[in-house]
Amino acid sequence: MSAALKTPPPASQAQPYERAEIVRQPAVHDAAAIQRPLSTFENLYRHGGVRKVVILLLLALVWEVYGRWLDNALLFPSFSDTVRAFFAGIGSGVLIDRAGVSMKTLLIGYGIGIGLATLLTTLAISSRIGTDFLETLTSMFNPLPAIALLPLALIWFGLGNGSIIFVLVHSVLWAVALNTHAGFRGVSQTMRMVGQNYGLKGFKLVRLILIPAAFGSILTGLKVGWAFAWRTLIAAELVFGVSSGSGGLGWYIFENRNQLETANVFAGLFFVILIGLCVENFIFATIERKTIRRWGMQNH
Amino acid sequence: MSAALKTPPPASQAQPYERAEIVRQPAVHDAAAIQRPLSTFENLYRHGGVRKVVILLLLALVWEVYGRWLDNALLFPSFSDTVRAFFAGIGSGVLIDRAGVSMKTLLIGYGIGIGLATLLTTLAISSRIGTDFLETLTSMFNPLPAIALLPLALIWFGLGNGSIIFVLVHSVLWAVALNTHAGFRGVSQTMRMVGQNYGLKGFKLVRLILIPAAFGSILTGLKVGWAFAWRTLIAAELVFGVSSGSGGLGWYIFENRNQLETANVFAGLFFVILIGLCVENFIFATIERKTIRRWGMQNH
Amino acid sequence: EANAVRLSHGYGMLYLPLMVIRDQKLIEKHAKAAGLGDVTTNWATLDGGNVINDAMLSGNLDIAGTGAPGFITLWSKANGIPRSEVIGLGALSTASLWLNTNNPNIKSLKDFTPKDKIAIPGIKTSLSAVVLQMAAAKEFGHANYAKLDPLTVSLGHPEAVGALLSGKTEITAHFTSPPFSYQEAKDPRITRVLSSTAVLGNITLDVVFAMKQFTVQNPKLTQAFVAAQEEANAYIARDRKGAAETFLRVSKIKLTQAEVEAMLADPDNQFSTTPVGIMQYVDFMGLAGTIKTRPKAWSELFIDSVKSRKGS
Amino acid sequence: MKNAELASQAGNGPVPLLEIDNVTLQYKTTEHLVTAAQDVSFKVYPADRYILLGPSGCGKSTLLKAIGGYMKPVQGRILLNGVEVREPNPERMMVFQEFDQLLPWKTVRENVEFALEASGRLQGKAAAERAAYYIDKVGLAKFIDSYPHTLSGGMKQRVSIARGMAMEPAVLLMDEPFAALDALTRRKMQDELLRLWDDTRFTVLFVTHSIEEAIRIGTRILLLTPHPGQVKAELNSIPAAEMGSASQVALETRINDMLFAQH
Amino acid sequence: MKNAELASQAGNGPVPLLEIDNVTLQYKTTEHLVTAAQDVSFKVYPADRYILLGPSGCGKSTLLKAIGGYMKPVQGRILLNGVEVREPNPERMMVFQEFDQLLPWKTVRENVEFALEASGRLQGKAAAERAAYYIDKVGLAKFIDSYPHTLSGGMKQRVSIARGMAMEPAVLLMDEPFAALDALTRRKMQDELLRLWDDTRFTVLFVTHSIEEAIRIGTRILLLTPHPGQVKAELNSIPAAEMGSASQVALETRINDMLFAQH
Ligand SMILES: Nc1ncnc2c1ncn2[C@@H]1O[C@H](COP(=O)(O)OP(=O)(O)OP(=O)(O)O)[C@@H](O)[C@H]1O
Ligand SMILES: Nc1ncnc2c1ncn2[C@@H]1O[C@H](COP(=O)(O)OP(=O)(O)OP(=O)(O)O)[C@@H](O)[C@H]1O
Ligand SMILES: [Mg+2]
Ligand SMILES: [Mg+2]
Repeated sequence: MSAALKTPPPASQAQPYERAEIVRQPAVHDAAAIQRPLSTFENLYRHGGVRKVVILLLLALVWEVYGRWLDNALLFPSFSDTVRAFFAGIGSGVLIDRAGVSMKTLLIGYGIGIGLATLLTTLAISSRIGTDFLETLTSMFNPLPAIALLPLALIWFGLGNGSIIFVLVHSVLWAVALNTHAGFRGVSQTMRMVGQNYGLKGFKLVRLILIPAAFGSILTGLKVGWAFAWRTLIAAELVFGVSSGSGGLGWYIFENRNQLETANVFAGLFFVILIGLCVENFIFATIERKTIRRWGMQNH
Repeated sequence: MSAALKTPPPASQAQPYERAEIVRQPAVHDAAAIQRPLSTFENLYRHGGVRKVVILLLLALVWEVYGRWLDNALLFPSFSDTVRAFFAGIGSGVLIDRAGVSMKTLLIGYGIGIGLATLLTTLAISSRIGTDFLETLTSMFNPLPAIALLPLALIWFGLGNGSIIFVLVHSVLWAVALNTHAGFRGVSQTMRMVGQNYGLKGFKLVRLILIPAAFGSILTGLKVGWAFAWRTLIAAELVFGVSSGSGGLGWYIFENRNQLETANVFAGLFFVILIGLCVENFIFATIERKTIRRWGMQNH
Repeated sequence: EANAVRLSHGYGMLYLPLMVIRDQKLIEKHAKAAGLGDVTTNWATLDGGNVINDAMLSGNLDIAGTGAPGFITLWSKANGIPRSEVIGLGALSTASLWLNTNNPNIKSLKDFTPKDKIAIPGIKTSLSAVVLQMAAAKEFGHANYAKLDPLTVSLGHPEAVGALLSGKTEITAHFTSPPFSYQEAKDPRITRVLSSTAVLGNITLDVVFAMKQFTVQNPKLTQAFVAAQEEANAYIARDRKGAAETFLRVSKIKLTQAEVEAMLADPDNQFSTTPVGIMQYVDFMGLAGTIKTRPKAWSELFIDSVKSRKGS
Repeated sequence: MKNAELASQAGNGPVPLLEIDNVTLQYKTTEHLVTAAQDVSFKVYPADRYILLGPSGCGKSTLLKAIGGYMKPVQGRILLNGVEVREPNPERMMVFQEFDQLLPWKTVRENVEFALEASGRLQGKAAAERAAYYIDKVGLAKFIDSYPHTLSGGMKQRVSIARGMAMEPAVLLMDEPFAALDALTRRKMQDELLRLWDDTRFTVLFVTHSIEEAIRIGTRILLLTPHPGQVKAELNSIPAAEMGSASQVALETRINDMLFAQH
Repeated sequence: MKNAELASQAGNGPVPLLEIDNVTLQYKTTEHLVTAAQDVSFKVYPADRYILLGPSGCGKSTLLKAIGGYMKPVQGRILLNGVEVREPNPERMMVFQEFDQLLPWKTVRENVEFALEASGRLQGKAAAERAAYYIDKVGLAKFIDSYPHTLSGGMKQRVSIARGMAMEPAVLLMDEPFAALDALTRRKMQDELLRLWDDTRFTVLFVTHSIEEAIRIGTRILLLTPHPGQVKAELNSIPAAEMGSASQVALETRINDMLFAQH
């Protein structure tokens, strides 16, 4: 602030200004009634939903304009084509069915992945060898593409859902475990000592102290894991095929790709985007609001 | 501790034991010389490298035994077959070449991804609309499989490295951005105020305060991003690879898979694992030791 | 013998007999006739030779259709490893692969310049890759079979169609099978450089195969499958309209009935269980070094009941 | 107009450096609206050693944060030299109440140097010398290359004090800086602060909960009521020479009574 | 053997509850080895109000942590009822010096209740009642449903105190619990602690840096030298009745001299 800088440096023998004392009788009135007024724009801007809708509309516009300019529906359909195909797919019930199948598989894989991540990180936080084990496994397996798991998946689970779930777990597990473990390690020594003081140990300490204390990191891990589960699912459904008409969104995309129904391909992807937006804004955002934001562990 | 529980509850009128005062002349001697002795086992166990090598040997053993028991070399070669193929590949120079090509592409994609993530998170932390923008983009694009980017990649970058890098950026960017942003948001209000007090704002505040303060989360993001970059690279080389001899590890794996040279396929994957282990234990571990561990931001 | 059989077919026209078998439940019918009782079938749709190989080797698939070069590679690799040995049950289909281009300057293989890119769906052992190499060998001499390799890029058929038709990418040619080849040919800007049948004749492109163990343990079931395939082939030859309907129904592909019938009418598209030109592949792949173990005769690759055919 | 205003005030005495004018401060949490300070008005003149004294939770830290520019009042204005305070500035250096105000990735020395350099006050060698000087003053020369997490609570607070003083700002805002210090160290720190003030006559706003410390350090003492904080009184302290005399005891009793009386 | 030992000690007077026997405590950082306490020996008897007094950074917190079972001595032993202390236990309840010792995901009420329930002391309604009682005692009834991050520094400390007291442990370890409190609140807390002690005669180890507080609260006072902490003296405090009398002033001066003398 320039104002402060304008203050002349106080003369070395400047004396504080001598003035009379003041004694007041504090009035009691309702301070809670005082509120800073906001303009309409401010009010709209303050509303997260409004801001996000504006961003989404802009993105849709960019897509539409670029799609039209490109004029190559076989490779990249415009937004309106995609939306049309999307509603057609929804109307015929196909998309809903396919998304339902995918979602079910996804949730199973995601759930198992999180369960295993919990187990591994609990082990990791309880002993040094556990930490090394987790670190080694993660650095070895996390970079491996699904192709590396394919033979084992086929041997263990055969064609179909079992293998897809196996691959899903692979894509969720390491990211969640890495984030969770890093979160656990970042929990302050004091917090840990408080938990130990209550006599908590092992899994109880993890559940009652470390998990809530590291919840921010865990949530990030869950978000990353969720996204990669989708990516993997779509790719895996192509590889593992389907035994009957029961394929999911990945299969839908693959089928339509082969049929050169590009608008449908994008309608499928559009559905993935929509699901992503919903999960982020309704599920993850709610969790965030009810936990870390409320607990003062997330700022802004 | 049961000992404490055995203490009889003090009688309600128990008086503290009256005893004589003590005054001492503290002796000065070198306390730094005092060290708790450790047994040989403890000493070995304390050494992270030793523990990890033991784990790796055990994993190799499991692989070997399972591979032999399975006896299906065309599908899943044993550890020794893989190692043999690996050394043959290294000996002939092919593997090194291929890994070199992959590594170069990977580093470019990884670098760009990190750069974009920095940009997006800086925007995100500087304004509300930036946060919404990042959140929206992440929740939309992160779940999209590479296949969704293929058409745009083809149009914008053509086949080959450009497209691979594009896809790599897609796999790195969101994971790193999510972790970084969550890390920034977890930085305590006090730390932020300290930075502002120094007159830091915008990118300077991010660089000098938020990045180091959130370094644990950022590092996790970098690890996850690194792993996903590898996965994506291997898959992308299949899709975008050019069939001349210039491919990377992914191409090597794909070629050998088509020729059913399964041991070579696993040798390629083994190389990926080795690189993962090296990067984790030499690069990331060193960074961790020199930063968050040293700063007391990581416990255990 | 097993009372369930797991099969897979791929996506395009080349798999039509398998689709008919699936649609008309011909295996069930012939198995019953052979006294095997009620046999159930499980069909998977698998894309890509690698996955079929893996599924087969891991014991998740009994009978599958795949490209001839891929099958030959697997046979060669697995030869001498009892638990992994595979055997052909017969040919599946013959069709013509077309090399389409959007570059008006290209009239023959000789006209390709280093700036051109040819999209093929796989490399080395994929059907298109091998056939293209064989065509190059014919054009440029055997030593130069790999001359076009630097120009080839691996890209899935759908993307390649989009890329070729858009003309906005560096893809200038696409070596592909029906229905993609027909789809491209509809565009006036696209010209055909080469048809595989014109160069190599009507050789078998896809075959049906199984694990050797399976055929040994289930001789009647194997025969039931062969009989089913014969019936399917006969049906396709007899009732083009019905076959086209089956194709549309099973593959769910969005073509008109007329278009499919036109494809079926093309004399290049043939469905017979007799393998033709297998040794052409074997000889070529042997010379190219893709396979190390070479069969002396085509019949080594197939089950006894096919051996008596007039194959090549 | 501003000049006219200043001139008219000048007629009545010196120009206030800081004017807190009918300020109300609130926190909005997900659950409630907490009013931390209500209708607070006071003026701080150049070279004042101004003490904020009040019961725990009455809003002292919040007031200091608002003056630092970290928080906007929901009502009223905070003026520095007649200009509204809008954002933080190194000229208003803050010593926070929290232990985690040191940058954990910098050693004690680097923490102080970084403050000087990042704010553009001093660079390079000059910054290093100033940092070393103040770190020595707070008795941490031996720990100059230690990272904050290896320090005890009191040691961390002393680093913050060294950092605040090293900045030699126009206004120093200190929030219970000596709370975690033992009697002896505390006395030394108080003396250091007074000595520094003698040299440069900066203005200091000082939150404390010790009446004795308030009298010792302050020239003027603001008493706040319990939550939500309102101004109870603004008293003059006694000259340093009178410390330990009856007038100190009298003032202490008076403040004590005023604080107790509120209950 | 253990019994024999106890018996032999019993002949000389009561059995010490806690024996700190020639203990040296060190921190190993990546850079150096810091000795926080050196050859410290003292005995705490049941119902003692034992004060640790010493300059900032002398190792008081470290000693308390070792007694709590959070740290192993590199030399010497810490015995509780003759058994070596190996790990933390709710019977040795600790009030830490840090502000971040409250669980941020629990409200004030939940923080206290959770301590009672997690440690198995009380469940359900009994825990809720005990929690509400002590929260009221520290003057935070109005903020019982607030989350810790919405509290001022002093309020957070008071919650920790309420939690520590609510546990009613055999040994209460308190590390500068009243440091962030204003004079009035501090006095009330001190009274509360003494009243509680009167009721249940638990043993308390109390770190403080205020000599006056040490005399007021303690029955016995341990003086430590500056870093690395060694035992300087172990003094008896004065009875409550003599507070404010000449004997208090004398003791204060004596302690003051002992602390100053070290410099
Ligand atoms: N971040 C916050 N969110 C909500 N309320 C808060 C927050 N910080 C402080 N408060 C509330 O504001 C009031 C004043 O807090 P403040 O920290 O200013 O008190 P203080 O006078 O500094 O107290 P102490 O002497 O204990 O530090 C308290 O009632 C507190 O609960
Ligand atoms: N985690 C740690 N790592 C390394 N050194 C530490 C650590 N914690 C404390 N120390 C060192 O141990 C010594 C004693 O610290 P301790 O916290 O016990 O002091 P204290 O007596 O509680 O001081 P204060 O009154 O300031 O809280 C100090 O020199 C400090 O630097
Ligand atoms: Mg405060
Ligand atoms: Mg301490």
